[in-house]
Amino acid sequence: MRKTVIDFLLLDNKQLNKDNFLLKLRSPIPVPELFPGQFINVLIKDASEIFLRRPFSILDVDFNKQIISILVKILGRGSKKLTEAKEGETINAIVPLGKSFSLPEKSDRILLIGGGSGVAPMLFLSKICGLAPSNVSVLIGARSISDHIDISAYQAYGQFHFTTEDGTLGEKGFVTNHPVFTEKLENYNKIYTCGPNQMMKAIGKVAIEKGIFCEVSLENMMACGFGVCLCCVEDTKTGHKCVCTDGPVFNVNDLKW
Amino acid sequence: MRKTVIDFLLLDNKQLNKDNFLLKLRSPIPVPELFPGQFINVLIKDASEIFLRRPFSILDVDFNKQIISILVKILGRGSKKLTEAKEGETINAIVPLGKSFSLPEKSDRILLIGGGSGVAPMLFLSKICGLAPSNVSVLIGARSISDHIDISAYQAYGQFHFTTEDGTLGEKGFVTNHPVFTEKLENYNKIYTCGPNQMMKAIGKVAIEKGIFCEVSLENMMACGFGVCLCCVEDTKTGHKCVCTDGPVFNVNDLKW
Amino acid sequence: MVNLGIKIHELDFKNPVLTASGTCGFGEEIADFIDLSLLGGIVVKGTTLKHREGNTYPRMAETPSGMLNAVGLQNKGADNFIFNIYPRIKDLDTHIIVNVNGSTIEDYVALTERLNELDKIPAIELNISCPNVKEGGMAFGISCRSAEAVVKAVRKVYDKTLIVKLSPNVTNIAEIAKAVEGQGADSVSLINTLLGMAVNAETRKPVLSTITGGLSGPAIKPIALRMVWQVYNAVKIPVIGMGGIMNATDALEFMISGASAIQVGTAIFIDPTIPVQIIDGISAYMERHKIQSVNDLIGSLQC
Amino acid sequence: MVNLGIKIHELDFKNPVLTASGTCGFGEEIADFIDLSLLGGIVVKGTTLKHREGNTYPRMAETPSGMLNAVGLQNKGADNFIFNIYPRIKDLDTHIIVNVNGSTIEDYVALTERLNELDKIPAIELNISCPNVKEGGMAFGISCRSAEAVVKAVRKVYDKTLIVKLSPNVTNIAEIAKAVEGQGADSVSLINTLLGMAVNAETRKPVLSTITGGLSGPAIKPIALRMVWQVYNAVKIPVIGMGGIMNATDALEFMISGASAIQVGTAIFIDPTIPVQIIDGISAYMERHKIQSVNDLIGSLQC
Ligand SMILES: Cc1cc2nc3c(=O)[nH]c(=O)nc-3n(C[C@H](O)[C@H](O)[C@H](O)COP(=O)(O)OP(=O)(O)OC[C@H]3O[C@@H](n4cnc5c(N)ncnc54)[C@H](O)[C@@H]3O)c2cc1C
Ligand SMILES: Cc1cc2nc3c(=O)[nH]c(=O)nc-3n(C[C@H](O)[C@H](O)[C@H](O)COP(=O)(O)OP(=O)(O)OC[C@H]3O[C@@H](n4cnc5c(N)ncnc54)[C@H](O)[C@@H]3O)c2cc1C
Ligand SMILES: Cc1cc2nc3c(=O)[nH]c(=O)nc-3n(C[C@H](O)[C@H](O)[C@H](O)COP(=O)(O)O)c2cc1C
Ligand SMILES: Cc1cc2nc3c(=O)[nH]c(=O)nc-3n(C[C@H](O)[C@H](O)[C@H](O)COP(=O)(O)O)c2cc1C
Ligand code: FES
Ligand code: FES
Repeated sequence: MRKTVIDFLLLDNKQLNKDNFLLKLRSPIPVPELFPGQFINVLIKDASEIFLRRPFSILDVDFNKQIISILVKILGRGSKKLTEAKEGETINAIVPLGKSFSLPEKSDRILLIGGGSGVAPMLFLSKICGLAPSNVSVLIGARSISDHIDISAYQAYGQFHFTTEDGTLGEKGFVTNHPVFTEKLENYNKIYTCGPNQMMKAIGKVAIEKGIFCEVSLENMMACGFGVCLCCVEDTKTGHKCVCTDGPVFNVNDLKW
Repeated sequence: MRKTVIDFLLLDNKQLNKDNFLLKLRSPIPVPELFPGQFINVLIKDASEIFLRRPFSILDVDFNKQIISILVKILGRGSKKLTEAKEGETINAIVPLGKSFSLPEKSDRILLIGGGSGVAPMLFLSKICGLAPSNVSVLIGARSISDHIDISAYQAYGQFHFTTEDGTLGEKGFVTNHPVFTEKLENYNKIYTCGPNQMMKAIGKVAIEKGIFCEVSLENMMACGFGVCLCCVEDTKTGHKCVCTDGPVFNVNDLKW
Repeated sequence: MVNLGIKIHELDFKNPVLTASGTCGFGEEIADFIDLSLLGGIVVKGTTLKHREGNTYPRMAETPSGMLNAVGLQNKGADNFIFNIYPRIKDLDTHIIVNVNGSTIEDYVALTERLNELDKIPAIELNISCPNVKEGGMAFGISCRSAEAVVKAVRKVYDKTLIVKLSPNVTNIAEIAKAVEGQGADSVSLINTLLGMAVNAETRKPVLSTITGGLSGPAIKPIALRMVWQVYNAVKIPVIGMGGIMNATDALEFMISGASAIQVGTAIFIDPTIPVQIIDGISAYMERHKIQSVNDLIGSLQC
Repeated sequence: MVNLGIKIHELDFKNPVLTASGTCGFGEEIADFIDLSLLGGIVVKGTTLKHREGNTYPRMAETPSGMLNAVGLQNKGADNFIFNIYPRIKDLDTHIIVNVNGSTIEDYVALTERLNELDKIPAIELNISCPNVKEGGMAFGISCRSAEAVVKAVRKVYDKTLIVKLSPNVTNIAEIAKAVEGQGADSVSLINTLLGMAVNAETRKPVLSTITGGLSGPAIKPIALRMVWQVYNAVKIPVIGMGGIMNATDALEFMISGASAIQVGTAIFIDPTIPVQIIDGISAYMERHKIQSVNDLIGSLQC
């Protein structure tokens, strides 16, 4: 569908843990088809030091109820302000933006790796990929158990694995230290990942080495989010590409990683 | 007392009519002695287009409870934002600022004339002037009855008269058309006024003609409010004076009116 | 009904609201949001003779009421514009203006010659004010002599409407405007971005890969307004104003200060429907103030 | 304990945080809010030889993340400063620096000679950049030749620390800095306000009585940072940075870009305790980053 500036109604703003909030936004008009990796660009109103919109991945969509969910992690001033919004307030956002992850084929066995707020598109992908849960593994990394969000709503869609840097949940260490990654990677023919660039680079390196299909959703500083400012470029093998329109999802083979 | 930057607690924010709100601010430290005409300079937080503080006259003070009341009329973005503040929020303001009206002497018969949001210092003055109510007349002008605020809390301190431009309350016309002003001015030896400059000028002209003592509280655009920027000047007979420190109250005889 | 039509040189515009170069792509990128035919015109992304990759990421920093960019004229070059883009946008019912850039005078001339042949490009905007390129760009726009030289050379090969885009990073912008007027510019547009810088105090590194970048957005509006007013008072050719315009009131301030037309830039990033909102806002203002023709607003400042 | 002491020429400052001229009166006006002896220094209100009434009201306009002022150097003149103000502030335990203004070179020299005799004024800031006066002011600061002339003349009669305050309204601020360095300036401070303008679209009148005014506040910070960095790289004398500093992070950005000291201006209007908050914030930053001496921050930008 067309990109549109929409005044959403904030239906629900739920604190999941110290820094993470789940926001449910109801659209006054039918929401477009949306896919994992796509994002919305949110106007942060009434904040004295914020000028540009802030991008957030789509976590989930309810087409019937016209609701888009996003996961917001407090990082700085904009995300903080957004998590302070009250139910009933208007949230202005541009939607839909960006290219999604490529959807897996029926025969695929996929590994989804999410770090930090990068879990949002991974959870969405697990839900809509259409594969048998046994062919979907979701590996989620965080600093500590207190940074982990409750994923029970998605548990049925795959097998979930966790790592924490302090060992308070799942394996101790980074996602790249987890056995599904270090020992059982051959079980999967596709890797999808979203999280800090450093994490994705470590994953991408291994995927390239092993020749496994791998898509990553890049972090980036955006001014517009819809392809006009050319501020959000990634230096790919075929030159500067806009993360907001050519991405945010890229195949690692196209990147200079 | 010393001028201080204080984080007040907004105890109460009551809408009085369409555009006017009564805000009660509790200070965490003892409030200074405050007099009518003095003002506080309020920081409007989280407003994307507001940079400078906004001055508001003191309407009332409760020394025991450490509460300062102000009357806020929605004029533009800053006043609007302030009236949207919720109880329990912090309101940062600098207090006390400016020179007050001179307090009347025991033998005085005073006429207080307030227009628009200029009623605040007039009500405060009626309350603390210490004169018998029979020697205090308060004349309040507004556009229409819907712009008038309820003054019942001050009714005991003087005789109240009203004008509205559309005649919906009191005399029809401006304050300068009211009989207390047009016919009975000789009943008073002092006039105090606060409101739109145009109104005060009309009053001041008559006061000068008739030789009646008259103090006015000037409207002004301020950057600092405490005498450092020199932006708020009034061109008086003795040169440029800062409205925020030499005023806002001036004797009409000192002005070039 | 109010009359919003204005004229720049011999070119009629249906209204004075254009989109600024580098902030609306080639128009197509914002066609989802607005009906492009409502616009007075579209100034497309800065174009150079040859493909340019632009500067390294990061290219952007948010600043108080504004932003810095260091895109550095990333574009696919003249051939791509002429063969791929132009056919797609040439029939839009609005004026398409190409923002022309070069590292040398020869570059400017060569690109202009090619654009001169395109029927549906009625004007070019000669950008002698890009602060984000190592060669050319702003260097041409900060002295009268070099500005004159490039305008003179381009004027020789261009017979349609020639707009020259001025740099605000100068001591006396009115002088530069007069200089380019003297060489036959049909209009001047201003301001391009102000040279600025952002630093990350935690890492002690510049935020932008190029250290400095161009400042745009509401932060620069007071400077842009002042320059438009100074230039309006100095030249006879029409002035196109821009710099921090976010709404109709801002646009009106520029027109009152002397702008015959205005461009909306960074505001598009915040909300791509703003240009159309501005057109509506100007109409509403004119109706409220009983002003028949928008031309009566131009330079109407009473001082 | 971190070491906040810095040196400008031969003058030791207890810390690099000064208040900017025209934004803190003579210091006394903000003594209710902060302990003045905590400050590195106070640059007092712009002073002229004779009393000046300044410009007509209105003198101020709020702008996005900033403000315009058109005060026009209102002050009571040299005699008032020397006989009424100086005795009251001379024993404050911080450096008092006088901001010196004139319409002619003779004015600057005459005022400087009088200030040279005051024991407790260890430095003057020569303001050749005020945009709000009809004669002198910025006119001196926008060309190398006139800047040189006034600095040369003042240097002859002044043997203490001579700081020259530069205008940002120029094409090449580094050149002007080098010119005044060449005439013996001990330090340069920058930036003064940028020339801007505000218009009331409803009344179609300028907001300021003087039409244009000086833009200050966070809006100009990116421009100020860039200029400090350019000047730092061009001269050997210490640079004092200012322009939109609202907090310790802003102040650190200026020091990292090359400022030996910084001045807090417009921020004081928002909250007069900000200068002291900045001093504390710089200390906290240094402790966090294990930086012993604030001098190690100066110009530490890694690019
Ligand atoms: C396509 C895309 C999808 C995203 N999806 C989500 C999501 O689903 N949930 C979520 O919580 N966040 C998401 N983000 C990140 C989110 O946009 C940022 O956290 C947010 O913009 C930070 O704004 P702020 O005002 O809080 O931070 P600021 O105060 O602006 O910055 C705080 C710090 O964070 C850094 N930073 C800010 N934005 C980014 C960024 N985009 N990438 C890397 N570093 C940054 C800044 O450099 C600064 O150091 C996404 C970003 C992109 C580009
Ligand atoms: C000493 C003093 C005491 C005051 N006391 C009160 C009070 O008790 N209650 C109250 O409601 N208001 C009072 N005011 C006025 C109040 O400060 C302004 O209404 C407020 O600053 C407007 O801010 P804004 O952001 O809403 O308006 P803006 O959006 O900034 O401006 C809206 C319009 O109002 C005009 N305007 C703004 N401020 C002033 C001003 N100070 N004087 C004249 N015109 C102005 C602007 O030019 C503009 O046209 C007082 C002002 C002063 C100087
Ligand atoms: C991201 C970005 C890219 C720009 N690219 C160009 C360009 O290619 N050519 C040009 O002349 N101006 C360019 N500009 C400048 C704008 O056209 C405009 O002059 C400037 O941003 C001021 O207006 P604004 O504050 O409304 O954005 C660019 C501005 C931005 C923010
Ligand atoms: C109201 C006002 C008055 C000023 N007066 C002077 C002055 O007298 N002399 C001077 O050199 N600078 C003067 N300035 C400029 C400031 O000292 C400072 O250079 C400028 O405001 C930029 O810093 P800021 O953004 O921190 O305010 C004044 C600034 C303002 C806002
Ligand atoms: S953010 Fe503007 S092009 Fe991608
Ligand atoms: S408002 Fe700054 S001196 Fe009065």
